[in-house]
Amino acid sequence: MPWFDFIPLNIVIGIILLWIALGVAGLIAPSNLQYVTRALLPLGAAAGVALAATAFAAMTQDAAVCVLPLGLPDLPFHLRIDALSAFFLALLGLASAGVSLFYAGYLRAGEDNSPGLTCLQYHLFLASMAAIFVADDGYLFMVAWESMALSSYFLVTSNHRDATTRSAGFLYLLIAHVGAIGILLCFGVLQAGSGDYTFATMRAVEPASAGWMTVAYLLALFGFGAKAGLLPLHAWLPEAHPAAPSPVSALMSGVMLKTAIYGLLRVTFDLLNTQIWWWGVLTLALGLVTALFGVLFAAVQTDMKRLLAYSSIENIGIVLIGIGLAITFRAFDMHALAALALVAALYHCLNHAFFKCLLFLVTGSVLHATNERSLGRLGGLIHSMPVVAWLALIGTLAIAGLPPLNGFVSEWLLLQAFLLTPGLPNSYLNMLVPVAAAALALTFALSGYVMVKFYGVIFLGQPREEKLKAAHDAGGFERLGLLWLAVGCVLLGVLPVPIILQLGTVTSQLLGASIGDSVVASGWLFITPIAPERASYSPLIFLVVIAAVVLLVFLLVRAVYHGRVRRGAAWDCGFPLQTSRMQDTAEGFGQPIKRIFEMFFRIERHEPTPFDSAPYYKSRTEDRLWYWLYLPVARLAERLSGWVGVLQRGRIHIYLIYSFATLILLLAFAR
Amino acid sequence: MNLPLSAQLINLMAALLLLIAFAMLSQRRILSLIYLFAWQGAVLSANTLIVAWSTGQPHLYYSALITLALKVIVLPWLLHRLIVRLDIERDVETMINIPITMLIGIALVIFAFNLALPIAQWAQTITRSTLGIAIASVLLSFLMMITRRKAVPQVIGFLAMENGLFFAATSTTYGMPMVVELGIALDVLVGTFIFGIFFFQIRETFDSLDISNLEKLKED
Amino acid sequence: MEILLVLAFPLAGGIGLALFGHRRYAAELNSLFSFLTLAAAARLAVQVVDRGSFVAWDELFFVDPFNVFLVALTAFVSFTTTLFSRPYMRNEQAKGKLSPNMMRLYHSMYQVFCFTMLLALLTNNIGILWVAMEAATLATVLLVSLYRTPASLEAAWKYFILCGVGIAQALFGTILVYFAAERVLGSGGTALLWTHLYGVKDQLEPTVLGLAFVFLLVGYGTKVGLAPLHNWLPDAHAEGPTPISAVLSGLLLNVALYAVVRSKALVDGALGTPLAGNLMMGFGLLSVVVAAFFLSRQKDVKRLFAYSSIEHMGLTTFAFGMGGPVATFAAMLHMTVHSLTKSAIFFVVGHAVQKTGTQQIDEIRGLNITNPTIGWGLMLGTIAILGMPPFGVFASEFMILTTAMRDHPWATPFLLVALGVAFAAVFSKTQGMVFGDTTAQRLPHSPALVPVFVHLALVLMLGLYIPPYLAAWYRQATQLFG
Amino acid sequence: MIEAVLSQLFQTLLAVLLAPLMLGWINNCRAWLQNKSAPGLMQPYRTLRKLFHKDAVLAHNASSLFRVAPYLIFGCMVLAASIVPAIETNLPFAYAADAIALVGVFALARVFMALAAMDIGTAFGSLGARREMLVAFLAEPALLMVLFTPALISQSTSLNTMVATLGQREFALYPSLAYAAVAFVMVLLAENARIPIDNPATHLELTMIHEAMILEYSARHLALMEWAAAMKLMIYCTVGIALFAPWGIAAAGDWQLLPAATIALVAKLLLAGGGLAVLETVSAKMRIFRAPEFLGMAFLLGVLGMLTHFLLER
Repeated sequence: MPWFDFIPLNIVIGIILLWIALGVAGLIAPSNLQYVTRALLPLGAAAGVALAATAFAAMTQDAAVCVLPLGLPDLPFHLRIDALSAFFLALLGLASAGVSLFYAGYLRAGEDNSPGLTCLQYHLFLASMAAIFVADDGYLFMVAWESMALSSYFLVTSNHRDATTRSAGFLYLLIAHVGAIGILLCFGVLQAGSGDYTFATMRAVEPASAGWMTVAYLLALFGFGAKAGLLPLHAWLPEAHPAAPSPVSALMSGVMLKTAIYGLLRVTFDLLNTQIWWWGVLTLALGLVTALFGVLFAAVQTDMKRLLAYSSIENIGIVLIGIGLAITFRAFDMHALAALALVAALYHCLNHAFFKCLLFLVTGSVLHATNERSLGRLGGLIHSMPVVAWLALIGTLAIAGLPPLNGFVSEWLLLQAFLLTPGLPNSYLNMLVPVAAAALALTFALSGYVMVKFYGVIFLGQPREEKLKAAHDAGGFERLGLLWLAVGCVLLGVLPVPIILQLGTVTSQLLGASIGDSVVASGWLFITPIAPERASYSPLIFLVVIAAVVLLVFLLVRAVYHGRVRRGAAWDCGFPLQTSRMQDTAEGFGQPIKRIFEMFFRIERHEPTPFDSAPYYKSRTEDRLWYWLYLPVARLAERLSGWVGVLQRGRIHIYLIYSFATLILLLAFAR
Repeated sequence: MNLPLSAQLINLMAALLLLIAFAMLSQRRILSLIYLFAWQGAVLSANTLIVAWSTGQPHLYYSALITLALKVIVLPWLLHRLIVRLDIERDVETMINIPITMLIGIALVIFAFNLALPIAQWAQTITRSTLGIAIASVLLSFLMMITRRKAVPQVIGFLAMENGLFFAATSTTYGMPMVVELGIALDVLVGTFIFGIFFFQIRETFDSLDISNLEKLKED
Repeated sequence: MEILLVLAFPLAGGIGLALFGHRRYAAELNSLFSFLTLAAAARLAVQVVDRGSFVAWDELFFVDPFNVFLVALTAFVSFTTTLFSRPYMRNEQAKGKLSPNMMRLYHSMYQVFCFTMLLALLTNNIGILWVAMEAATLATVLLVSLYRTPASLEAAWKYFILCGVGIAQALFGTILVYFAAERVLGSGGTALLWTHLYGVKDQLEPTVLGLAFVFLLVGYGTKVGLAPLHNWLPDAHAEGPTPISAVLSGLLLNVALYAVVRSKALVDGALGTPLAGNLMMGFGLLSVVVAAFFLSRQKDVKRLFAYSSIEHMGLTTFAFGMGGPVATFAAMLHMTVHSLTKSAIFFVVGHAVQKTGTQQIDEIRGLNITNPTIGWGLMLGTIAILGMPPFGVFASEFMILTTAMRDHPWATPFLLVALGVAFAAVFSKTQGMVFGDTTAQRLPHSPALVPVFVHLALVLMLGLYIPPYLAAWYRQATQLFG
Repeated sequence: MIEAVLSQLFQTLLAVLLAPLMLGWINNCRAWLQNKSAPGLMQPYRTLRKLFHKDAVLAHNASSLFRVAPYLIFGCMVLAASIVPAIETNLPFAYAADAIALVGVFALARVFMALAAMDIGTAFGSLGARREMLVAFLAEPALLMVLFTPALISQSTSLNTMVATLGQREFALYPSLAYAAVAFVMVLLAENARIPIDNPATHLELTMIHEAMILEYSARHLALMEWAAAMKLMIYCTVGIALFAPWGIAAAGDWQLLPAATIALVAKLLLAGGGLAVLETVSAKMRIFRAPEFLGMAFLLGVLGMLTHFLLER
């Protein structure tokens, strides 16, 4: 068998098959919880780790291909592993390992579907994502892509008795399907009439003209954007993520969105040989809008999972900004800078996978402990579930982009890329890009705001409900999963240099350039994208200094003075009748944002007047795009189907007239 | 025009056929429709006979015989018994006004002739010009089916269409092979029986044979 | 020899069941006959794939890869349908909807229907083909009105009249073909035989064949259910007993399309212009679009899937119209997967309807709570029919779409919009039926869902892996239309 | 190398120790300007000592985060202090964190402060936290823009290089820096809870931001918080000096200039403090929802600075 001579690819295939096997194994004893959670899911996690290791190794080796005797007769399954796909495989493996571990502790009997079925759908989801990353022809890619959409759809709707869940699932699958159609068309353009849908051919041939290339790129942007939650195709995201069980939301947000990024990169830099600069500008602009939109809506959410979903939209926007910069630089042959921007984007993908999975899993633990999703009924959980709280703190700081954690690294790299734009030969861009940088900075700052709200309202303060005091901390497997991801966040934050070096292989594959050598120039301790005197950052020193100072100060204070502590009632300016209702709610945190950025939202507010006998406050914040884009399309479809209904009015004479007219017309036409 | 006698006869028959078709199109009363249908059958079998005689093809005699038996005797008799049993002999049905129907019919005839013209020039049978008439009569019976509101006349229109086809078969090509002829004849017979069954079922369900009862299934 | 068996078993079944069709063991008998037919068909298929096409019985029948694959498919689906109809019809009888005589009629007519379809496929004579098609209509029309309800009567009437008229046009087309062929092959039998016609197709008079194709297309197209000739189809599917709906849309449409495709091959040879292909593409596209928009307004579950049949037949017709090896291959694959999937869906729908006692989509809810197998069967079937990977329908649609993108880019937007609309329409309705809370109760006879999952498994396999044997088979068939 | 480390230590300690003094100086100036009698320069030190002596009183539901926060914030400020080249440009730590990282440090400290403020769950605490974060997400991008202008001029984000380029090369006038400077002052006022955004002297519930956050702190924790705040103000001033008046900062290596540099720094700080006091005296505290306009203006000026840089200086 010819495909057994190159190791990594075979291992990847093996792991894909293993995942499928684990899923099917779940059906053997569908209702046996122990069997699923203690055997299958941990095995899946182990497979994830193995996948990550393999892929990490494969990144430095050169691309390998193989052909499986499956698929269409004249288009068998082509598989290929290169630096790009290996990177995303590693991401999948690392994130899924944590999520699977968590799921082993999270899964309960009698909830939604039977454990076995869930196990099947979950592992098929993993397998299809892995298959996407190694697919090397249009057909396999589409098969894997849609299988991913389907399996995740079933996971999303696993609590299908709830009507909102159903509608969310439907919206999700619909948009996914529309996007898939766009991707299919994109491949159709890329194969440029050769009729061969292997990626190898698409690399070789070029669309006829720049116009067709642009069409291909736009189709890809549309198709993959629909999956990534790019504006204005984001509508499914804040619906589907909250509806799904938390580990699934984690995987969807942390990894599935990245498949779209992968696809976009694959098409833009690999299948298309040349890029046009304004593609980059377009992507950059869209990314900015998406990021700002996401973070603003995240700031006004009152449901913790919706909040995280919107924050995912924001992060995807940031990644797209990086890609846009990379395209622009690339189009102007500034390869080193393109590499820098791309590294920033990829690094952010990795980071987002970690901290977003972590936070979604945290919401899962909170959900199981309290049965509450609404921020308005949470609070003070740091006392009842300290482990989760402290791990969640890491995720929160990371996603808020604070040094020395991982979120900051990618932000830092991205801002560096922006600062180095003045080299661009187009004066307009020179003027505009800094403004974009400003908007990006605003996004970062806002995400800090959002995350303080998220963490503070859930874990800090007084419990807003009595029952919260009884909340229990997460179990062993859950903690393990959370820990895995949290450690990942810290390591990625503190030791970025090796990762960046590894990413060099990806950039040199896609752009023929890498920032690796300039990074190693000043040792593993410092990131120096271009040169030490231009910019450098060393999270480790950063961390060490702060830790040292904290320790020193602590000891000094103890030594010189004392460590005495007394407990008393809260001071609060001496106000004695303090209740938990008096703290700021999530609503309250959203209020300034609503007020400052009013034009972004569609707000229905009822505010009490001083004269109300029964005063109440009510406010619904909605997405304008829903009313501007989605509803009109739906209405149009309805109207059309109303029109065709006229064709069938039940009168046989009319039907006969149809046949008659058809006959006459054709006769007239045929002679 | 110096055609052989047979050809002239055939053309005459064709003309008669067309005439009857028009008559049916304008006929309101069911009973007379049935008679007209029988006449059409007679013309048809006569025509077949003439072709058989002039071209000396034995199997056409059989088919003439079948036609006679089926379309002049059996079917009209069946239909007649049917409407007697359902006692609707006297039924008169209202249709969209006849002159317009006629005009449409004439337009159809012109269309059909033009359609057949090139073919007729190309063909070598003595009876080539009849193709146009065949098409015309098919289209006319189609038109008739469209204009009828009641079940029985619609069925008669259907059978008349069958006649037109048969005419085309015999006069343009000297008849289809025997197997096919028999098959077609069988289908027509069975079809008529089934129609009969339907009449009774419809009748007992809706206690009338008005098709306007059959307009419930639709997109609303 | 096998040919005779393939035809003899169903015929015998028809007669036998006409006598014993009301007995207790009738259903088993029915399955038995169908199974024998299947066995014979299988042997025939093997022969053809090994030996290539041949004619038999002084050229009355002929078999080539194209029709033999349809024969095998027909035999298979009609067999599995009998398995499904056993408990289904018994439930109907238990509900008092059917009298023993009706059962007898049903069983006997079912076999006769299979016989006519197989005859239409196997005969070498376009006249016989026509006779068989007409006979198929006659055999099914009484089954459509089996329940004797006003609605079923109306449906049957429309079915009968529209298909009768249509098929009459087909006869005219046949006559015209004969008329043209006679010049070349001389009068008498041979001028109606596919084998001979194909031999001389380039000598036939173009104008005549052009007209002939129009009549044939309108005629058989009515039976394929091409818009705007499709109006009988949803009614007949919705009102007849479900097994009949299954075979109607799973098999009869294929057979009618078979006739159209054969004539296209003939006419293409004679005309040398893409007229036939363009006409078929036009009809196909129109049907796909129209059906897609009809889908989104359906309230009756069987009507819903009837329209989906129209859509898929349109797609197949479009593919055949495009021609070329890939498209034709895809079209045949699509015929296969569609009839497998659609019949499976009708099986499930049948049971669902019996469980809930209604065909109204809004009143069928939460199937996979009361009966997960039915629920998941319907869900998977719908996903498959909507052309989602990894099911086989996607494979054929992928090939069709990609070919269309290469050869007829103008058509792709229509196709894609239609597919998108159809997806939204069908999936939203199915989701509602499968998920959520429910009102279904148990049935006296436990449903037979083996056929469903066998079909779906086959479709799934065809999506991921097309056995070389089958591929070679399709390729041989594709050669015929080179 | 060794002297590098020494000078690093020296500067860090200088910043840490001088911070309260700076605060005292500003308070004095304000008192004079508003002709009140001044508390005396050393008052902040006395306050700190008093606080360190007291027993800490924690609310019953104060979590571990609440107790850790002051130390962390103090640590952040020390780190920040050791990044900014106040008296010489050869700071080893300056390579560990550039201008962007500096903003990051401040953000880290701020987030911890806000979280700690929410921890007790009092009305004022969470109110303060919200307002602080509101001001922050408006001020932070403005600050970044301010820093970008010199970064673009010096083609670097490392503070060392910036100061070296601006202060130690041949003298050049950068109009873009004027915009940046104005913007910077506005950000400084906002970030350090000064008038017109916040009033450090008040405990009037409805207006306070920073004070509301540390209401629940007492004794050593409060001391650390206050000290950190003082350092923050000091660091901001040194950053401003380094960017907009870098003259006299010793170049890398020649550490015999350190005394001179130190004196220069102190002089500049005195000036800055005075100026700050004047600003605070002449302007009035504004409503919280005027803050967005104020900081939006700062942001705008920052961007304008960058644009003028592109327009005039390349």
